[in-house]
This record gives sequence, structure tokens and C-alpha cells, in this order.
Amino acid sequence: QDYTPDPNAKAGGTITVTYKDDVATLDPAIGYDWQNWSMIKSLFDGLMDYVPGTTELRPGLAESYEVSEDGTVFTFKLREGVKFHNGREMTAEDVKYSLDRVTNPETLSPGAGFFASIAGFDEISSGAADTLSGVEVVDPLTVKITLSRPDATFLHVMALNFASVVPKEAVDEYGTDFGKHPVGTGAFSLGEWTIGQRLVFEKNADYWRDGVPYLDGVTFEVGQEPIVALLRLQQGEVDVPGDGIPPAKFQEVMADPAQAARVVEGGQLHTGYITLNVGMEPLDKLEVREAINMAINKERITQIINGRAVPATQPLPPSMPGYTEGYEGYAFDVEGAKAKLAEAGLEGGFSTELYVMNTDPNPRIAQAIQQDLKAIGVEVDIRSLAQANVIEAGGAGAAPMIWSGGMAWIADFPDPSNFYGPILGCAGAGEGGWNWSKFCDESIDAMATEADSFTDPSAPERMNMWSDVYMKVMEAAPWVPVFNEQRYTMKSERMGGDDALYVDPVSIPVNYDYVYMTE
Amino acid sequence: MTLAAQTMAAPVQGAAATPLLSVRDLTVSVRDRGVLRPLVEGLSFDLAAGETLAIAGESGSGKSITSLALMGLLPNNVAVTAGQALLDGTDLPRLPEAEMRGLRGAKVAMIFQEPMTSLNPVHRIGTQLIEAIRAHEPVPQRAARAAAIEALRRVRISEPERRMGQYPHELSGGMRQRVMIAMALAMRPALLIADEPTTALDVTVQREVLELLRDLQAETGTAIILITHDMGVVAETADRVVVMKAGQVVESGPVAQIFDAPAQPYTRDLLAAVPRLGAGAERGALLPPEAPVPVARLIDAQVRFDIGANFFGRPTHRVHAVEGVSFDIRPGETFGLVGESGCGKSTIAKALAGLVPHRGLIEVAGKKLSELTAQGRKEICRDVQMVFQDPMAALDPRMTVGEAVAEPLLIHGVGNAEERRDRAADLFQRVGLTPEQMTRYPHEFSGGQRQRICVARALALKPKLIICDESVSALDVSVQARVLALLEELQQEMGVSYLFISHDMAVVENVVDRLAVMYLGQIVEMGTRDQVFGDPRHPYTQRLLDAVPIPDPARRGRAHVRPAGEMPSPIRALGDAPARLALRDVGGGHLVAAAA
Amino acid sequence: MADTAASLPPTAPASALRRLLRRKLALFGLAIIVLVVGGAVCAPWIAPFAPDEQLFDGLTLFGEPLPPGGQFLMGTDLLGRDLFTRMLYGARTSLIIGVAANGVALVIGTLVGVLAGFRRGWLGALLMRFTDLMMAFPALLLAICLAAIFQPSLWIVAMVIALVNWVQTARVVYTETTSLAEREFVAAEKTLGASQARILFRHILPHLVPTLIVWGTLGISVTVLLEATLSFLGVGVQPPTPSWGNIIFENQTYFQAAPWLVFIPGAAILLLALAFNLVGDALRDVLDPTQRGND
Amino acid sequence: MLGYLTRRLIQSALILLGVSFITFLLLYVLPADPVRQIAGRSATAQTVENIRHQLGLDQPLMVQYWRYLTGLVQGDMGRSYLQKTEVSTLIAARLPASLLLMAGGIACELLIGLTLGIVAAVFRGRPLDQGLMVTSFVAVSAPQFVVGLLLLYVFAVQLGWFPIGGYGTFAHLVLPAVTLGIMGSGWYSRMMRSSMVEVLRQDYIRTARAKGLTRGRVLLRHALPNAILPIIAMIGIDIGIFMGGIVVVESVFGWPGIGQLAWQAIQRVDIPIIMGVTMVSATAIVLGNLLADLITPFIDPRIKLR
Ligand SMILES: Nc1ncnc2c1ncn2[C@@H]1O[C@H](COP(=O)(O)OP(=O)(O)OP(=O)(O)O)[C@@H](O)[C@H]1O
Ligand SMILES: Nc1ncnc2c1ncn2[C@@H]1O[C@H](COP(=O)(O)OP(=O)(O)OP(=O)(O)O)[C@@H](O)[C@H]1O
Ligand SMILES: [Mg+2]
Ligand SMILES: [Mg+2]
Repeated sequence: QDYTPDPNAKAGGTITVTYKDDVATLDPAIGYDWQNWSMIKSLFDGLMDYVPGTTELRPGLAESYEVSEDGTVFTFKLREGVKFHNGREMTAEDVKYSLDRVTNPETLSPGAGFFASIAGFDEISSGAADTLSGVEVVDPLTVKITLSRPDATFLHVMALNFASVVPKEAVDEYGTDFGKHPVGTGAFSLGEWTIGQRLVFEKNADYWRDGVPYLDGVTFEVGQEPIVALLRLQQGEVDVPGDGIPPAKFQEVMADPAQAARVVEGGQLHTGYITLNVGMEPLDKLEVREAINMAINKERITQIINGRAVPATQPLPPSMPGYTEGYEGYAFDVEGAKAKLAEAGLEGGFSTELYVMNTDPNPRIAQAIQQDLKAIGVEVDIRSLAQANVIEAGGAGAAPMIWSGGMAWIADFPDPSNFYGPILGCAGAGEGGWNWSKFCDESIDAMATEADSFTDPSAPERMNMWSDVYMKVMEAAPWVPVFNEQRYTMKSERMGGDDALYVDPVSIPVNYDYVYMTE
Repeated sequence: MTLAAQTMAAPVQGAAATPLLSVRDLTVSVRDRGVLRPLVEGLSFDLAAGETLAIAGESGSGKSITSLALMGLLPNNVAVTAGQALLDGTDLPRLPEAEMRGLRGAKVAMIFQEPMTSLNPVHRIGTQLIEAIRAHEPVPQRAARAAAIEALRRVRISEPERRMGQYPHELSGGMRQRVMIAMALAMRPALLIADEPTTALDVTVQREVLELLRDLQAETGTAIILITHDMGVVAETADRVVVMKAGQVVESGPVAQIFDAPAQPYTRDLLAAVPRLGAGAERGALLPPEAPVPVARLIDAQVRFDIGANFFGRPTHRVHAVEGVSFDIRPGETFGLVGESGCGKSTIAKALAGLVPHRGLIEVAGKKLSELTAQGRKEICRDVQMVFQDPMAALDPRMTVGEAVAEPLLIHGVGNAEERRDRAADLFQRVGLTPEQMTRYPHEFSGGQRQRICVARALALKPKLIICDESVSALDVSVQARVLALLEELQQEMGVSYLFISHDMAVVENVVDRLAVMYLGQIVEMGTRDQVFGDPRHPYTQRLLDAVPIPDPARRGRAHVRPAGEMPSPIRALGDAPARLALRDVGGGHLVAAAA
Repeated sequence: MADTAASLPPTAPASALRRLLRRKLALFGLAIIVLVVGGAVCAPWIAPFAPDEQLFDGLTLFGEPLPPGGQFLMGTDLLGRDLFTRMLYGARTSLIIGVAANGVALVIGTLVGVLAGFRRGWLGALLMRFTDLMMAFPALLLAICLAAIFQPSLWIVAMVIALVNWVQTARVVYTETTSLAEREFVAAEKTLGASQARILFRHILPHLVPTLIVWGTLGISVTVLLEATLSFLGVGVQPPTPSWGNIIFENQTYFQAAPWLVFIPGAAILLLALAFNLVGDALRDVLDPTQRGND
Repeated sequence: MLGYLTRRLIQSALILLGVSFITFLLLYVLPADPVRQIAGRSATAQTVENIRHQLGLDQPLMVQYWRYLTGLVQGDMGRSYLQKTEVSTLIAARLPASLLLMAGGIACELLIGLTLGIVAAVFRGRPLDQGLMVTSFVAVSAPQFVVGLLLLYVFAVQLGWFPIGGYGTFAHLVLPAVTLGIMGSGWYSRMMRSSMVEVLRQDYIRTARAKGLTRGRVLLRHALPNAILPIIAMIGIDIGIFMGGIVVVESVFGWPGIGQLAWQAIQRVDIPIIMGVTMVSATAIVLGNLLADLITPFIDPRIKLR
């Protein structure tokens, strides 16, 4: 089930990767950004991992694992001889410590909620306990985790950065600054960090996976405007532009065969959607929501972003298991949409607001949406705001419609459930939740819970069930799924390795552990 | 007369030799909307080494333009269009800028009218002097410094070494002008052009500067072109005179000839207008009687300004600008206030006009200024009006003069717009202007006309007292004479009183009934005009009178009392009030302070 | 002298206008302003398209905007809208920002500066300390917060810009007023019994005109660009309302791929500011009686 | 002098206090909840409440402000919500770069602005003058982002004279500083021109020329120091304007200054960082003004600090 490394891979060399935004933290319990996600992946390991370039689970620090019949007890057998960057050997205690830490409210981890299925989570998060009762150290190389309910996604959760194993002594030493002095078991260790300028990762010679990483190091330069990063790439100063090819340069790059050859395209576990607030007039009417779904010209919107996406029909992206093949979704049909509006008694249309995050291309997409809705008589006022304000409005249920772009759902882990709970389920529909449609259907929720209670996450019945869940969601039309973004990235001439590594669905933008340099 | 003949002897010899500077048919024109308009036309004169030539004439007659043409410093739009000016055979106007620069300061130097603004405020005296020297001679810094100190010593500045490190604003006007002279003479130029070098100075200082120039000339043999409108200065210093009017030479000749036998009527008018000490005798009889209610009364008035700030922001020093001054002004009289710059004359005027807070008692028309309400303060303006020294500065340049004259009426709500306009027109006629001129702006008038406008404005409210603070000092003699005549005429007609402030003793003598002489914020002598001018008792009064230049070349060369340095400063530490001078009556109300 | 005086036109403003019209540069500036204002007002009639109409043929198949020429006079933008149309409608926004917001800022700045400079008591001290405070306050942050707190609309944005931009004007005017207050004609006015208000409005304000013209015209581009920055931050005028500034900011990364999207509105802002400056300069000279006869 | 300084410092402290309060208040009423940002999208209501309590954001405004203020006085600017790092550490790491850039920007705008202003004043009324004044308008109206990219493209990519972004050497500084300075240079050239025109009219300039000094010397030694006086006060004001420009310029050139930090913080309502950057920049502005006031007496001996 494991990965066969590239036979041509050569060891050595240091690559340069750029990012526009600074890296906030490398603490795996806290980091939840576009840039630090893949960095943390290379610095730390969790019990579970993915096969490079795919969404397939494989054991990480766990050598093997067993799941009880009812799917509530997971017993992980750890690898022997895995060392932290500080030289100490990793043990089961560290696993327990790490899970306790990430769920402890004082850590302020944004990922704590992922571990809600572990027994004792409620106690620790309310402060009643300071360790997870469900995590037991059986022996130095065995950890037993008991869940309070079956959770099919649990193995994915254990592959999340938040589940990374950290050494207690290092956390104690640096306290809250651990994020600036990360110590893990990963393929790379942090060499130098000049705040606001660069981070240098050094190869972990002692890495427990043999043969990797190939690179001697990775230099991340932060604070680089994407356009400038691309210029530097063209000059050979940069190997991978972390933020991808900027829209403004896309055509230029694609028009030049030499550059186009170095562009890598891949799918991404992403869906861009419009939320329709079911709690607000007149969006509370199904016909209206359907009408809006039918009114959006997704092809045109895709064109606006230079075709770097495929029109979406449903919440799940095509590469996600559980995706319903053959489902057409709501077809673009202006007349049909008008008819639906008429059905709802709104022949004359109505006016509403569309919230959108204010970075390109989102306002442009919002304007395209606005124009589409105008065609069926719906007047839309665009509220283009900073991310935080949009999230606030969405959480408070104050926004009739929100275009998700920029804050959109990129899956935390490749499982269909990840697209449901917080953004479509009742759990997220409360005040402040991320379910901005405030859509809450108990019966669908029940189905979702059932699907998640499977022991085998990839059981076909489970996938069918999820497919049904999303089909039901589409019937209620709380969203307009607009497109699934394609990842387009670029690499320098000297970069080698499978293209899949450059569009790795979980390690964005590059799987640093497996790429190599050709010269 | 014999004396005059002697002084004339030298220039005649000088002129016979080859002249140092020979100006022939010099025409300077301004390019105005593409048309050349001459500012100076056909000017010719010769100047020998060691000789002093005075260029006299009313304001705007082209005196400064001539000197700037000789220096090659004409404004961009002005140029020499004909004629030549040969300095030792070099034609100055045709010299390329680079060569001209070499001459400037080295062979031809110039002193300007305004000592206050002619030195760069941000550089030390020493720096500016050394720079002047090193601009022409590549001497080392040290040698230049020595030369600069020597130059300062030559102009008799006290403590020259210390002055080198001082900034212009730390020196008095007279000292600054001496620095300018030192700078101009540092390279021992063959020709020195002095454009109104003493106009901005006190009489006492003026005397010193003029004497200094004369001494230095005797020492270095520099030829001097002295530009002035003060005929007294001309008479006392020049060998020969060129009288200009509207860019043209009216008359030229040796000084005695011009003064004794002016050929042209313009020259005669000019001379006639010059106020002379002792010429105002006929006024004495008109002395108004002491009235029960004076127009203004000051008893022990004091004005102090706090300056400096210590740690807590409290003042550390105090300017005792006016220190216990008492006098009163009777209805219909002209009361004079004289004294050197900074002695507190203007401050008294301002206190009377309510512009600065005072202590002691100041009464106007029987009302105590310090007890007035805001309304009362406004009312009092109807009784006291002021005419400032610089009419251009005192008029809002963005307001037509008609509006300016009608403004006090508007402020005090007199009449409607129509009536106010009529009244303003009336006032215009009163001061000798035409009502048609009311729609014009101040800059469109000559200095004398502007001052008339100010007078008209002051008259608008029919005040009882008009304060004239140096109101005629900035005017040409002929214009000055006309404004003075106007003031006197108005007084007879309307019975208004004047507080006449001036440093020009000759003018004061001609117009006042009574006067007070101020020194360092206090009155040192007070009495009727005859008492003070006829029998000056206080040494300071005597010195002031002595310093006045006499427009009569025959009387030049008389011995002068050399003044004893600068006037002390009125700035004193807090709590260190100056000693009060006690005034003693020496008879007939003639008060004199005991000599300090 | 008297005869020329009689021939002078009786009313100053009329003659000022006439003299203004005599200046070629001012005329040029005035023409541009008239053109822009006219374009803004008549946009619905002139514009070939609706301002937010995303034309199907306005984009290439790859979603690229079209360069100027042909059907689209100034090309199209990234959404396939006609840039010329958007420039016309954008002129409305930009005029409001550049003229109204900037004008209000100028007025506030002038009032504060003049009051502080003229009334040197506690009021002046208070105003100046407040100005110092505002100066120390990062303007952009203030704008962002204000605009986020109030829902951004054109007029809110205009007010925010005005509230942020008056500070420099206040400082400069303050300095100038203090020196004006020392001028002798002000003392002369006091001796005439003129009220503070009269001195302030009749005698001090007119002298500030040249300064205000300089700051006012420079302020046009500054405020127009500030509005754009705010749009960029999501707190400006909301899309799809065009403004010259936000057209630039929307497209600035495309300045190589689609230069017209940046340079056309850029040139428009420049031209507008320049036009106001030309007129302002001329107006200053014309209003300044000492310049009379020099034109 | 000492008294003056003390008074000014107290005044500055009061101004900073005012700035801190207004900023705090504005951020408090801002319709965006920092806790949501921290908690992330998968957080439960419990987690959100925990975080809110943990950060003391459930306290009343004045209590929060007081806590911030007492911390600030002790040099504690709090911890970033999202980076979980001391704000002081973050700012300290980035401030030198920003100060350097700012200094470079000021130097640039003065160099360009003053030179153009002087040249325009000398050639006043001529075509060169008019050309320069139009140029100054272009400079003021040019969006910095575009200017930055343009300069980068021409001088770094095409000509290769300077590195493409980055930080470290003088060569790195040139383009960002020029970009930052260009806008200001437009202002300065206009101000310098009018100031210079005024000074060139002064008597002492005539005196200097009458001494036979060269044109250059008259301009630089005599006119410049006087003309620059009103401009010095402007530099203080400028720092405030720069804070806006710095965000753009830093991001174009990958300059590791506080502008980028502030930008990210504003986007994500990281209040401690916003407060910190605001306080630091306000301090810079206040000190800049103070410095400008302290410098003037050295250039103009007539001015006495009181
Ligand atoms: N730059 C200029 N452009 C146009 N006219 C000028 C210029 N400079 C001076 N004039 C005019 O030239 C004439 C002569 O001026 P000038 O300064 O020589 O007079 P003046 O005799 O020195 O007068 P004053 O006694 O007031 O100094 C005046 O009418 C003046 O208006
Ligand atoms: N506002 C003020 N603050 C401080 N000192 C002042 C102020 N006004 C005047 N003085 C000082 O008061 C003294 C008297 O000044 P004043 O103007 O009355 O003199 P003056 O006799 O009118 O001189 P001048 O002949 O030069 O006009 C001077 O030393 C002056 O510097
Ligand atoms: Mg003159
Ligand atoms: Mg005086």
C-alpha cells in the first residue's frame, strides 16, 4: 500500500519556495494556514499519513493499527527508534501528551474540535479534566484510543497536523513560543527562522523513513508578492511559487511553451460555493434557492478565472470519495429560474446582498454572480469586506448570500464528511458557526452521523451514504456549488519528481519530502 | 561758504583724472508683455577713485535699478539695453556672468538698504564674511578668518572675534549694517555702491554708519556711489550729486551747486520739501490750552512682555517695553514721541489702541481702557485710530481701498451701503484722492497715496485721537511733506489730536506742539516743542538732535558727539525691574530726567 | 492714474472670470473639467453599454480582457465590461471623492487650522493637540475601521476620506495663519474694532487661498487613490460601482497583461488633478489683486 | 531646552495614550470577532467560549483596555492571537527593516523632491519648470503598487541592476525606497519650489550674489537651508503617510517590515498586533515630529525652543 519512490531521485540540493504571507507559527496544534500546513507536515509526523501525491491513508509514526469491532477502540503500534529532532526517542507518552495538548483549551488550538469523538473530550474542553481519558498508553510503543462514538474519519483525524506528535520537554522549554521553535520527528527540521524574511528547513538525516527526504534543505522566503515570485522563478531564483501562478500572469505563462511545460495541473479538494441563508426572506423558499442555483452561469465564472476550475455540480469535489458521478446538478437555465421565482410568487424578483472577501478574484466572481442574478430579476448588492468581517457576518447569520472564495473549503482531510459537519450540518448552523446557510436538516444530520459511524472509512456503503447525504442537500439547495478549483503550479527547471507531488492534495504546494533536484 | 568751497575742491580734481567708472547713456529696460519699457534712460556720469557720488531722487526713480545694473544683478526680466558702464575700461553690462562674478565683491561691492534682511539668517557672521573673502582669493581658512576679523575691526565693531560666531539676529540693525560694510570692503573694492545704507537705521546709528563710510573711504580710497533720498545725507557725504526722476537724470553737479543753486524746478521742490530742524517756528503760537478732559491720559503706564520659559513653562525674562510712562494729550494738539528704535514708542501706541495689555492707567476720552467691556473696546475704536508706518502692510492687499476705507463704518454699523460708499468717496476727496480710485487695490498706488488711504480710513469714524506711528518715515521727502500738510489741515478742520511717533527729529520739530523723548521704556525729557528743541537738557536728547543730518553742505564736517555704544537692552530677569527715572520740572512744564 | 482707474470694470468677480478665461492653460484645465463633469453627468446617454454589463464578447475564450480599439474604445476589463463606459460612470464616483471628500477635508482642515492659529488660547491648544493626535493615528487604519463600522457606501467612504485627510491641511494652515495673524493689517483691523470673525473670514481666509489651492489640487489624486486603496481593502465603494481608483486597484496586477486597465484610469486621475491645478493656479493669480495686469 | 523636551515628551505620551484608546475602541466596535478567527472553522461553541475567556475578550471594554494599558506601560504588548508570539518580538524583528525603508524613502523623496523643486524654482516660469511640475503631479498620482512593479520589472528583471526584491544590502533598498519616495517627491518638489521661489527673492540672496559667489554656492549654501525650513516640519507629517505606503511597497519587494505584519493582522483581526503596530507607528510619528522640531533650531538659529 506504500509509495514507491522515484528511482531517478537524487539526493542533495536546496530549493527556494516563496509565500506572500508570513508564516504565523509552526506549532502543529495551532498552525492552520495555507502556508504552514505543508511545512508542519514536513517537520512533524502523526500516527497516520498519506501516500505522497494521493489521498490514500498510510501509517505514519504508527507501524500498524487495529480497530475494534464496533469501531470505537483504536490501538496503534508505534515504530521503534523514531527520534525527535532533539535526539530523544519518541514514545507512546508523547502521543498521549500531544493529544492532550491539542485538546486542552489553554492551547487555543483551532483543531481541537476534530478530536471531539475521543472519549473524555468534553471533560478536557470544559476544563474538568486535563487529560483525555480515551487515550491510554499501553506500553512505550502502544497507544490505545477509545472513542465515545464510532468515527469513520478518525484515521484521517490522526493524519491531521493537529495530531502531530510533539516532545513535551520542547514544548515546556519554549512554552507558547514552541511555534517558533518546532521540534518534531519530521523529514526536515527548522534550521533558521528570520521573522518576516525566511525560514530554512534542514534535512533530518535521522529520518525514520529511509531514503527521504532527498533535498538537503528548503528555503522559504516569505513576504513575496506572487507576481514578483513568478518573475523570480522566471529568472531562476525561485523553485516553487507557493501561492501558485498569479492570475495576472497566467496567460503569459501558458502562452510560452517553455514555461507552460513547467506548469503542473492537478485537482484539489476544493469547492467554491455560494451560501444561501435559509433563515432569511425570501431565501427561505426552496424555489428561490433553486432559481438562484439555476441562474448562475458557472461556465462564465470559470472563464473569468482563466478556466482554472471546473464547474461544480455538488458540494463534493470530483476527486473526493463519495462524489456522485453523473449527477448534473442544477443546469444553467435562466427561463427555468424565472419560472421558479414566479412559483415562489416573486416574478418581480427581489433584492438581496452578497458578501464576499475582498481579494482578487473574489469580488470579480461576485460581480459575475450579481450579473447572473440580475438576469432573473434579483438585485444583488455586493458587500466586499475583509475576510474577518465576512466570516463574522456569516457566523451571525446576517448575510443572505456569501461567496465562499478565499475562505473556501479546502478539505482538511480527504473524506466526504469533511464537507458536511461544520458547513452544512446543524452543528455549524448555530450562532457563530461556519454553516453560513444556517441550513439544518435533522434527518440529513442523522444520515451523516450514521455514515460516520462505519468502522471502515472507505466502505462502499459509507460512500453511497455520503453521496445520498449530498444529494439530499442539493435537493434543499442551501448552496450553489460553483466550481472546483484546479491547482496550477509551476516549478523551476531543476525540480524533479512526480507531477503529483507538486499538486499533492494534502501537502500544498509541494510534498517537500519527496521532490528532488535534477542538477 | 568757504567750507563748502574747500570740500568741493577735491572732487573737481578727481573728475579731471581718468574716471574709475564712466557711465554713458545707460538705458535699462524691463520686458513687459513682450514690450521693452525703459526704467532708466540715458544715464551718464563719471566717478573718480576716492570720490562719493550721491544718486538722489524719489522712490521709483530708478536708483536701485541703476546700481543693480552696475552689479550685474538685474532681475530676469530687466536688462541693460543701451549705453555702457566702463569700470577701469571693462564694460560691466556686457561682461559674461562668469567674469562679472569675479568682479563682484572684489572690485565692485554693494551694501543694501535693509540690514535686517540682507544677511543670511542661518549662517554665522564669520561664515558669511570668510566666504566673501574666499570667493575671490584662495586663501586658507585661517588667513580668511584673520582677514574677516580685521574687516570687522575696521568697521569698529566691538569684540570682533565674538561677533564672528554670532548669528545676524543676535546683532542690532546698526551692527548688521556695519557687518555688511565690512563684508563689502573686505576685498577693498575700487567701487562701493551703497543703496540707501542708512534709511532703515536710527538717526544716531545713521550718523555712525555715515562717518564710518567716510573714514573707510579716506583710508582705502574706494569710490562710493551713495543712493539715498535723504537730502541731509547727501549734503553731509557726497562730493557730487545726480538727481533722478522717473528713470532720467534731472540734474547733476557738485553738491554745493545742487544745494545752493538748483537749476531745475524738480530739484528745488525736492530741497524745499526736506524738513529741517529749526524750520517749524511758526507753530509755537498755536499751542492749545490745557483742557479739563484730555483726549488721552497715561499715568504710570507699563507694558511688559514675558519671554523665555523655564522647566515649568514659566517665563524667565521680561521685556520692560514701557516702564512707568505718564503724559496726556490735549484736544487738538499734536503730541510727539521720539526716541531710538526699541525704546517703546510703538508699544505705547499699541497700548493706547488696546492691542497690548498694560498696567497702570490709560484713559481715552475719559474712559479707562482696562475697565472696558468687549463692546466698550469696540466703541473706543471710534475715538482712537491709528496710522501705521508701512501703509502697504497695514492694508489688506486683497481688499479694494474703497472697501478698506468704508470698512470701519461697516464694522460700527454706520449708515447703509450707499451712505458708506458716499462717505468713503468723501474721505477720498478729503485726502486728495479721487473716488474713482476706490475700486483699486493697494498695490496699485504709490506709497504716499497708500498712506493717504490709511489716513482716510483712520478718519472714517471721526476719531478724537489719531496715532501716527512712524506714519511718514517710509515716504519720500516730497510725499512726506504732502502727507504732513494733509494731517495738519485735517487737524485744523476737525480738531483731531495726534500722537505723532517718529525717530526723525526734523519732522517732529515741524509738526508737534509738545513732545516726549523716550529712552529704554521711559521718558527722559518732555515739554513743548520749543522747550525741548530750543533747550534740550537731557544728554540723550542732545545726542539725538546732534545726529540729525543737516541738508546743507556748508555745514558738513561739524564735530559730533560720538555716541556711547548701543542702547542697553530692555530685557531683564524676572523681578529685576529697572530703576525709575524721576522727572524734574526745569520750568514751564519742561520735564527732564536726571542724567543716568 | 485716475483715468485708468475709471476704465476698470466695476465688479471684481466678473472681471476675474474674464481674466481667467484669457489664460490658455486655465482654459485647457477648465475644458478637461467640463469634459469630465459632462461625461459623468451624461454617462447614461454617452456610454455605449451599461456600466456593469459583463459582455459576452468582452472577453477572449481564455477570459482575457480585450485591448482598446474596435468595438470597445478603451478595451474591456477582466469581467468583459466596457472600460470606456466604466470610466464615464467612474468619473461620478471619483469626482465625488476627489472634489467633495477632498473639499470637505480641506474645509475641516482649514477651519481647524485657522481657528487654532488665530485663537491661540485653550481652544487653539486643544485643536492643535487633537490634530497632533490625528496625525499620529495611522490614517489607513482609521479609514478601515470607520468604513467597516459604518456600512461602506459612496457617501460614507467620502466622509471617511474627509475625516482622514484634513490633518495635513490643518497643520499647514495653522502655520500660515499664525504668521498671517502677525501681519500688520490684522493689527490695523483690530484698531478699527473689527470682530474676530470679521478678521478671520474677511482678512485671513482670503490669504490662505493659494495654499489651499495647492493642497486642494494635490489632494484630488491623493483622495481618489485613497478611495481606491479602501476599495482594495474592501471598505471602499462597493463593486460593481466603478471609480477610477478602484479600476486601477482591481487591475493593478495586470498592468503588464492589460496595461490599459491601469494606465487609462491612471491618466484620467492625473489629468483631472492637473486640470484642477491649472484652473486653481490661474484662479489664485486672478484672485490675487497684486497679480493684476500680469496676465 | 530640557524643559522643552520634558514638556514635549509628556505631550507625546498623552497623544499616544489618546491614540491607544481610540484604536482600542475602534477595534472593539469593529464588526469582526477575533475569537472566530482563532477558533477556526471546525471549532465547537465550547471551544469558542474557552478561547474568548482565555483571552479575556469576554470582559468589558474598559477592563480590557486597562489591562492592555498596564501591560503596555511595562513593555508588554501582548501576544498575537494567531501567531501566539509576543507582539514585541514580532515587531522588534520587523521594525528595523521598516525604519530602514522609511529612512530610505525619506532620503529618496527629499533627494528627488528637493532637487526637482530647486531646479523648478531656478527656472521658474520656463517650460522646464512647467514640465517638472507636471512630473510632480504624475508622481503624486501614481499608484505605488504599479510604480513598484514597473521599477522592479525594468531595473531588476530587464536590466538586472538590482535584485528582484529581498532584504539585506543597499542594492535591495534602492528600488523600494524609490517607490516609497516617489509619491512624496511630488509633494516636496512643489513645496520646495514655492519655498525656494520665496527665498530667492530675499535680500540675503542678493547679498550673496553681490559677494561674487557662484550660482551653485548661492543656491546650496544660502538658499537651500532657508528654503528647507518649512519642509522639515513636513517630514514629521510624512511618517504618518508612509505607514500606508509601506504596506504596499513591502509586499511588492518582499521587504520584511511591519507593514506586512500589520496588513495580515488587519485582515484577520489580530488585535494585539494591530494595537502594537499602531502604537509603534504613532510613536514613530510623534518622535519624528519632535525630532523635526528639535532639528530646526540647528538650521535656523533664530528659532528658540520654548
Ligand atoms: N523686476 C522689475 N520688473 C518691472 N519693473 C521693475 C522691476 N524692478 C523695478 N521695477 C521698476 O523700476 C522702477 C525703478 O525702480 P527702483 O527700484 O530702481 O527705484 P528706486 O529709485 O530705487 O526707488 P526706492 O527709493 O523706492 O528704492 C520702478 O518703477 C519699479 O517699479
Ligand atoms: N510682543 C512682544 N513681545 C516681546 N517683546 C516685545 C514685543 N513687542 C515689543 N517688544 C519689545 O519691546 C521693546 C519696545 O518695542 P517698540 O516696538 O515699542 O519700540 P519702538 O520704540 O517702537 O521701536 P521702533 O522705532 O523700532 O519701532 C523692544 O525691545 C521690543 O523688542
Ligand atoms: Mg531702491
Ligand atoms: Mg515702532
